[in-house]
Amino acid sequence: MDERFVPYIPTAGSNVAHAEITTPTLVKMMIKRSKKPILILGENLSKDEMELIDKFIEKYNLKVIKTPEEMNLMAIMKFLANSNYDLALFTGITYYYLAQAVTHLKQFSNVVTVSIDKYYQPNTLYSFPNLSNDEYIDYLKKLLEG
Amino acid sequence: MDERFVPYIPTAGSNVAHAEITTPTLVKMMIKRSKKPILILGENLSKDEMELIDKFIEKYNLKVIKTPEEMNLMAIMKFLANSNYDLALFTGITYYYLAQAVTHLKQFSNVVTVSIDKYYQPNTLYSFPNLSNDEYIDYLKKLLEG
Amino acid sequence: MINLSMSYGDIVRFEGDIKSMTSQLLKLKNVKISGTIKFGENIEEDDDWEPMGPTPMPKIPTLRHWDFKLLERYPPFYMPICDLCCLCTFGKCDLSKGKKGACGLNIKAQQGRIVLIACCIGAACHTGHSRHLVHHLIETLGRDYPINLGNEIEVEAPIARTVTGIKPKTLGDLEKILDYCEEQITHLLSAAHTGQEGDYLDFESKALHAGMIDDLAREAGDIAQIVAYNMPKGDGDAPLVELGFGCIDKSKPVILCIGHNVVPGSYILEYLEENNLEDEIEVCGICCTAIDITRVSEKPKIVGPLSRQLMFVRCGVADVVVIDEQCIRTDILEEVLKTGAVLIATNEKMCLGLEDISHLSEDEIISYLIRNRAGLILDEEKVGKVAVEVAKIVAKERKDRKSLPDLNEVIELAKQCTECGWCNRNCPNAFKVKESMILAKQGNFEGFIDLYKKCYGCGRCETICQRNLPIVSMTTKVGEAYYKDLKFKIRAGRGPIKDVEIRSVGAPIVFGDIPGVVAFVGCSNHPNGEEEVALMAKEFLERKYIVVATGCAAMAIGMWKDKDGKTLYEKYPGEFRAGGLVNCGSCLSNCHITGAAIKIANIFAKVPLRGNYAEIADYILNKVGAVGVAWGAMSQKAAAIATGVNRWGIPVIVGPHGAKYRRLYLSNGEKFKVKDKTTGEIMEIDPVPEHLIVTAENYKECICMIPKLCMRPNDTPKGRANKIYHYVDLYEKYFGRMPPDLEKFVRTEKDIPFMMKDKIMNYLEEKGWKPFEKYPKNPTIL
Amino acid sequence: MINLSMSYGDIVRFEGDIKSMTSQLLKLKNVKISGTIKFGENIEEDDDWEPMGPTPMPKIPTLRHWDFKLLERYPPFYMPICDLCCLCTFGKCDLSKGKKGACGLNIKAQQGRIVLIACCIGAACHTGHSRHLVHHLIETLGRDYPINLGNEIEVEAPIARTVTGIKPKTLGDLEKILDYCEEQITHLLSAAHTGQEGDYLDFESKALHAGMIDDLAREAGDIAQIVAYNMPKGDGDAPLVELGFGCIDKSKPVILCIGHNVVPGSYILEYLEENNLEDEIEVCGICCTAIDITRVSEKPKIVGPLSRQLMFVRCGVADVVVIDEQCIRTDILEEVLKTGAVLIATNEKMCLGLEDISHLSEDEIISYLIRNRAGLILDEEKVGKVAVEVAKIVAKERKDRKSLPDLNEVIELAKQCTECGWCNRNCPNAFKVKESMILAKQGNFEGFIDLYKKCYGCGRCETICQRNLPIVSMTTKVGEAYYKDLKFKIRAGRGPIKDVEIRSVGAPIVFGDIPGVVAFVGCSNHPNGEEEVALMAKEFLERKYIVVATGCAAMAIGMWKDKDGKTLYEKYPGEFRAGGLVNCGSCLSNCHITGAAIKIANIFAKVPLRGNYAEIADYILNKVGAVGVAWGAMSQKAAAIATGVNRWGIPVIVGPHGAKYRRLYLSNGEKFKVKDKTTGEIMEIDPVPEHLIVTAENYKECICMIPKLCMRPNDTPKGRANKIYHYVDLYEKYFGRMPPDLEKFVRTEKDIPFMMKDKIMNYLEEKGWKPFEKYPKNPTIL
Repeated sequence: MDERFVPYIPTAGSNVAHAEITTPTLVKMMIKRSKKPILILGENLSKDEMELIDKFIEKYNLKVIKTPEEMNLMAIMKFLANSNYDLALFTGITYYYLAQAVTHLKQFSNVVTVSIDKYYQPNTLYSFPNLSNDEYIDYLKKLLEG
Repeated sequence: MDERFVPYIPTAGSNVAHAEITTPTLVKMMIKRSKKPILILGENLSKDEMELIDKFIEKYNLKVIKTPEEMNLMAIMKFLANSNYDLALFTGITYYYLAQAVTHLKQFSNVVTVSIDKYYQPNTLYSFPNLSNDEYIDYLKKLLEG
Repeated sequence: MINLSMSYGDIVRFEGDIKSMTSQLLKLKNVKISGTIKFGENIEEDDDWEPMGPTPMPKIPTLRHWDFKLLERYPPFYMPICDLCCLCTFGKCDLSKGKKGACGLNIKAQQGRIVLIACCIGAACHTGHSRHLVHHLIETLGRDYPINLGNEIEVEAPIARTVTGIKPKTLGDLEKILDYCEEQITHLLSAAHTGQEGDYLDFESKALHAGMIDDLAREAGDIAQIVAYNMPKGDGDAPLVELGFGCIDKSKPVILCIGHNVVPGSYILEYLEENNLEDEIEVCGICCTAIDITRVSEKPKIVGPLSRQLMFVRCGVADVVVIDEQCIRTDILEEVLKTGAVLIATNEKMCLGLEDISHLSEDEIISYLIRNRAGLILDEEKVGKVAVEVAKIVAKERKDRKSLPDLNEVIELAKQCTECGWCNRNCPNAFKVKESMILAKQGNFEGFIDLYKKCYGCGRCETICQRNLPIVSMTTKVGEAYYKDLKFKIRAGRGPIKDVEIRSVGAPIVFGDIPGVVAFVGCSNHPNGEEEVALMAKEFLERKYIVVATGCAAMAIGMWKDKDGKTLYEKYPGEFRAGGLVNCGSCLSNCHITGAAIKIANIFAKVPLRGNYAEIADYILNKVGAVGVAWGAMSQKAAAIATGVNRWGIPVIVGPHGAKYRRLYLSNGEKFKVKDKTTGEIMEIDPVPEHLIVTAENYKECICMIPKLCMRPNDTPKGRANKIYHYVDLYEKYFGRMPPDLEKFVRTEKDIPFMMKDKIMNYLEEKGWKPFEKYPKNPTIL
Repeated sequence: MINLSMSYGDIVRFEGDIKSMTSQLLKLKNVKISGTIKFGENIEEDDDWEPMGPTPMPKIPTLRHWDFKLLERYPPFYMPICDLCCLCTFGKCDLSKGKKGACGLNIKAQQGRIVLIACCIGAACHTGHSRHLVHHLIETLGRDYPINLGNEIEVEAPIARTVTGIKPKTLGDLEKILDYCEEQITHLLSAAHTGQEGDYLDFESKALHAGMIDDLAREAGDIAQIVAYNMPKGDGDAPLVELGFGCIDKSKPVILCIGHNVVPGSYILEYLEENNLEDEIEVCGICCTAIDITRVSEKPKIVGPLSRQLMFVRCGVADVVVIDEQCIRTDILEEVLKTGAVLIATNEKMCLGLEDISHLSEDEIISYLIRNRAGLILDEEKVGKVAVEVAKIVAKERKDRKSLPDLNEVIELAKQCTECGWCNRNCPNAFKVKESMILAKQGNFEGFIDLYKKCYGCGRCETICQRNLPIVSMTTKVGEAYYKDLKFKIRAGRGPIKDVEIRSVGAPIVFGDIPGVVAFVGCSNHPNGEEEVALMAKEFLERKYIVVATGCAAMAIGMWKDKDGKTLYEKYPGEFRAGGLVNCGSCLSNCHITGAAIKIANIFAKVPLRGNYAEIADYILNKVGAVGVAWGAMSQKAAAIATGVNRWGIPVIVGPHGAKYRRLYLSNGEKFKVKDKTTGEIMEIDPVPEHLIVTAENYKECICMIPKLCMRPNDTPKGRANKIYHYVDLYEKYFGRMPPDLEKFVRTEKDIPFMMKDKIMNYLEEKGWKPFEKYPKNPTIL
């Protein structure tokens, strides 16, 4: 199997159902179709990545919650499960920590969850594959295209 | 994901590593390359299927153990793990029972295990995908070609 | 002040003042006594019923040497159900293909660990159950209430005597046994903690210890309930009681008891008797509670094994469902409420989020239940009146209530099916649900008729159905409509085997003249319906094996009739003798099966019991041709029971789903080594019994394996020939051929049954068979 | 015959003949007495130290009402680590997205069930450990050995008093407590069996009960070892002992003790003392055994927390490794043998497949070990001489033995790396192992230097390496070469908090003038090295919080030095007061932290303890501003400890890996409801403490969460202002901004710290904050 589609930490998946691989193009479509999207933004992005994400937020006028600065990630999950956000994007969060946290939404909500981080995240519904640093920058740029 | 590549009983897999999908052509190549192949043959094939399998056995002059008639499946696994058979094919065995039994070889041997049954078997190293009855007959015929 | 704390085997110092003393009957007030009592072996004058053996109250390492002997011959065979370990936050760790976890553990040790945890849960279950029984019975009958199983049962507690060295005389004595069980379970469970035990063989030794504790705890519980409720005490003529969906009288208010604990049900029976309501109210049960209430009274009826639980609840026949503990569907509340019935939970182990209404008066509880339809009553005495009175009220309310769709509705429902096929794929047995649906669309119920027979009602087809079709209800309805004769008989659980029975079968068993003792035990979750177990029992009854049964397996045996409409219980006597069909009782009563094996060693062969575990187990392994069959074994309790049975040296066969227990004990099928006790010589013998625990893929395989696993090194040539006769005959019957490994089990020509001489000799020649030059007179592995 | 069996709270009938009686001091022989003693409350004359409260020896349902109050406010938040349940052979069942399993269970209940099993394993671990200690100490010191913690500690066992109603006076009394623990664990574990409990809230209530049992068992064990080994009894000036790799004198024979049980280590110390060998042999320890042997004597040294276990063993410094129980690498045998050292296993819980040589004489054992390099000695008394004498011999043999590669070899090894990157991916923290390898190929060790600091040595990188590179050894070598100053100090575990300390801090804690008590506990498996915990402790010491520590966290706090080369233990006093740094001891000693909270309720506020759990817990929840931080919590024990702490009403923060426990207790952060005890009025209050157990992603988040979780409804305005001050100040320090939820915690303007008035008022205005009109004087949720 292509290692890029195996969870970055291979044991991180919740066993039966793993995220479908997605692309910047598809993500843009999902945002456009979404009634109420949100980005959950962690601290672990590089400066370059952060700049691109900032532009992405601006471009799509995304509601953002920074974690942990603005809210504890688990509290965010609890909040989202009971909210009417229909699309939640994630990046910059400690990999294994998000893997565990997002299982809450996977089991107990209908929020469409998408990891736009550089590691394949099995427990969202959609995820980018494992990417190198350069590939990731490239993906982020593609998010800004069009 | 294509349902044909999901374990027939979806919980049957041992979590991290599931069988690669294989084809009659590839199986024939594996047999040819194998120094000492063996077929473990269960009771659950239809008459048509059995006829084709008999021809297949004959064609490749395969060593066969019928289970349970000739040997208990678990005893077979124990035997194979300590044998010099390098390729073990399986068909006609109760699906979930083989799924569980063959994890022994998966973890404790280097035998290359291949399910040539009509259901995708996650715990062998290779397996046919989930097939309809007709497709299966077709696959078996292909095993006899060439 | 009096300050006494005692645990068995300790020296106790005590002090106190005696300030008043009246006659011989002391009323103690401000007692002050000072002195020392050696508590333990010497506490009781008549405690010298037998000198103490080497291992009373064994701790974890005490019998490790015995376990290692077993495990050397029958090494654990692992089928890891998951590549991962997810037990601590170091992980999840991938242990596949030789990788170690973050704590250093490998996948073999991890499997042993999971088995240990399962056995601990099982042992905890039985210990908790027995503790509850003993506690309750001491509260009502007093700590001194005597344990007396009658004149015909002198060895009242073979397991307790062998394991703990205690001969329990009162209910209070059982507490000491349970204290010991709880301490051992705690230590064993502890060993499963991250960073404790690291070796798979030691995990297995601990699992075997947990299994033994489980056996001991069951004995304490069953003895307690036998003496307290005056259940049959080894009575081979215990009454035949009614069994099956068909025998429930739906015209009366119906109370259904589910679970394993006899206490609430017994209060219901008591209330009915006291109020002359026995003929007004129908009391029935599912699972072991059903068996145990019919040991208390012949009146209640047994609906069936746990596999019929969901179907029967869906029928809506019950007006009140009383649940206690173990093997109850965890969605029972939701299911019962859907039928309009009332649910009463009665046990701390299963509270289901319900409000605890124990403190209310019975009348308040009744009106609470009528309003709220469910509640938790932990004071079981109140359950008697409450269940009955609520049933009367609810039965009226529910008079015209229908729970199942009618047959036309089944067709309409089937028409909604999208034929996605996920019902088949989510079925543990991959049954053809979709195909049954397709037929039903045309009004053809054949698929569902077949399903009804085979299905064990887990409901996984329903939970995955995109259309939320009530597949189990549809199946139940079809079953109700097409199986009209669901009325059977089962012999009420008779409890222990009598000493006199042991005396008369001891020699023929030990020498092999009785070809074996086959015990059908455990749950009924086997893939092809109850009938399979009944047919297996029939096969061995006809061959004059001793057939023993407990729990849901005992019910399954009753759920088949011959052409005369008779069940096996009606056809075969209930005594422990060749061709006898012995229903010992509930799962707790499994202790009497190992108990019988122990008693053969003790009563027939005079091997001392007391604190003498290894010698007894060694005797059983080598000389007592018994095998357990847990065809539908499902739970952690079954894992504990089987592992406990294994430690005594008795092999077990489990059904195909048993593979999911992850571990078997398989020999390599080559020659075994034993010592001849008489000469001290180590010698090679035939590999019997071949495995300690093994799965069979199907009914045929299981039937053919039974005679083989009944063989023992101690068989006389005549005995072995008898066993081989059945092995060959059954193989020919079910596979149309000679057993492919027969040569291993024929030691010399004398082992060949006369009737089959030529056939077998031809076969043996083909195989290049050579006879053993000698075999041991008195085989032992110690 | 005398036949007494008693368990606490029962009515006991007893009978017997008195055949001889001599003077007031009775020598009993053939006693026959008959009568009834009410055993329990009335058994001891001076047992009226306090009237019995409502819930002595609570059973599973007894405190359910309290649990349900907690769970209503802090509902379980589940993160299912797996979609499946694989606990019985019905399964595996897919429970994802609302599907039910074959037994009817849903995924929420399954998570609760797994948490319950984890808590049972944890509680069993501590109960088994304490049972072993108490059993051993009773054997050596007698059942009557008094429990006396000195004049300054009158409330010797606050947990036992509150939970069981027992005031333990002797070691024998502790047995009654442990009997109770074992019985409860058995019932609780039983409830996790297939087909028992079915409701997630009831699973959680049971987990909370298991946690409470865990707390109680730890108290029994720690009290036993404190009195038996004369460990410090609440001594704020307990000695400073040496800590760190750097303080082990490699020139001497080295004995390394790993685990949690002080008994074998204490025999080693005793043998050394008796034979004047204390300066000849180096004794050191890892994990709680290390802490506990330094409570027995100042001589031994603490190597470090469990996260340094593999690295230190790989160093090869130890000549003999003595393991006891818990938190030991399960591959320790293999690892020790690789270094040429000898392994001695001493506990039934970890036998590692080794031969049991306990029955041999000490000299025979010594020669066995020299030949075989490893063995199991269950007679701990023999371990003293054996370990020392073997160490002397082995140290000579091993003189020039090298275990680690040298730096050049590290480079050569690195060159073999294929850069596949799977080391990074199999690392639980995804550390940059590959990148460190790449640097090392060029002789640049910066990557490994960084790794050494952060890595907790699980070895998962090694196990997946295709080239079998000994990555942990390479890391260890680089660490050894580049960190020269690994010598620290830690204050020896002082045990309980003194009553007098409680008296002086009671009011300031309850009113909020001391801004909080922060307890750093549990394992050290946090993703960024020991330093993080030390820096957190420092932050709160400087702010005059009371900082308490135990176990590996207490060590981690010692493993940081300021610019003067001083550890926090050298800089801050060991008393339980504002700005004090209190090392209570090992993981067992966690009981003294909850104990302190209980004593505040009792000694300061005069809330009665005895059998009065819910009222005490309610007091703590509402009035005692304490928070536990288990930053590297790893095990089932940690799960049990945290859950036990939660039941007392104390919130806990766990590190990011703690998410793998699968369950948190999170409020929704909205206003809470309480009752004012004084007026009976139900009113809305600020949501404090906000969560009962919550993860933090990193160090910064944890630091900012601590002051928030120290807030309590009972805070006076001054107290709350003080807490808010730290909350705001820390948020600004670590995130450069105001806390985004501050408005929730400012009840009225009086809660605003004077120094921050303008800033906070501006912020509050922006948020549209409105003050509470009133808040309760005496808040309660009961």
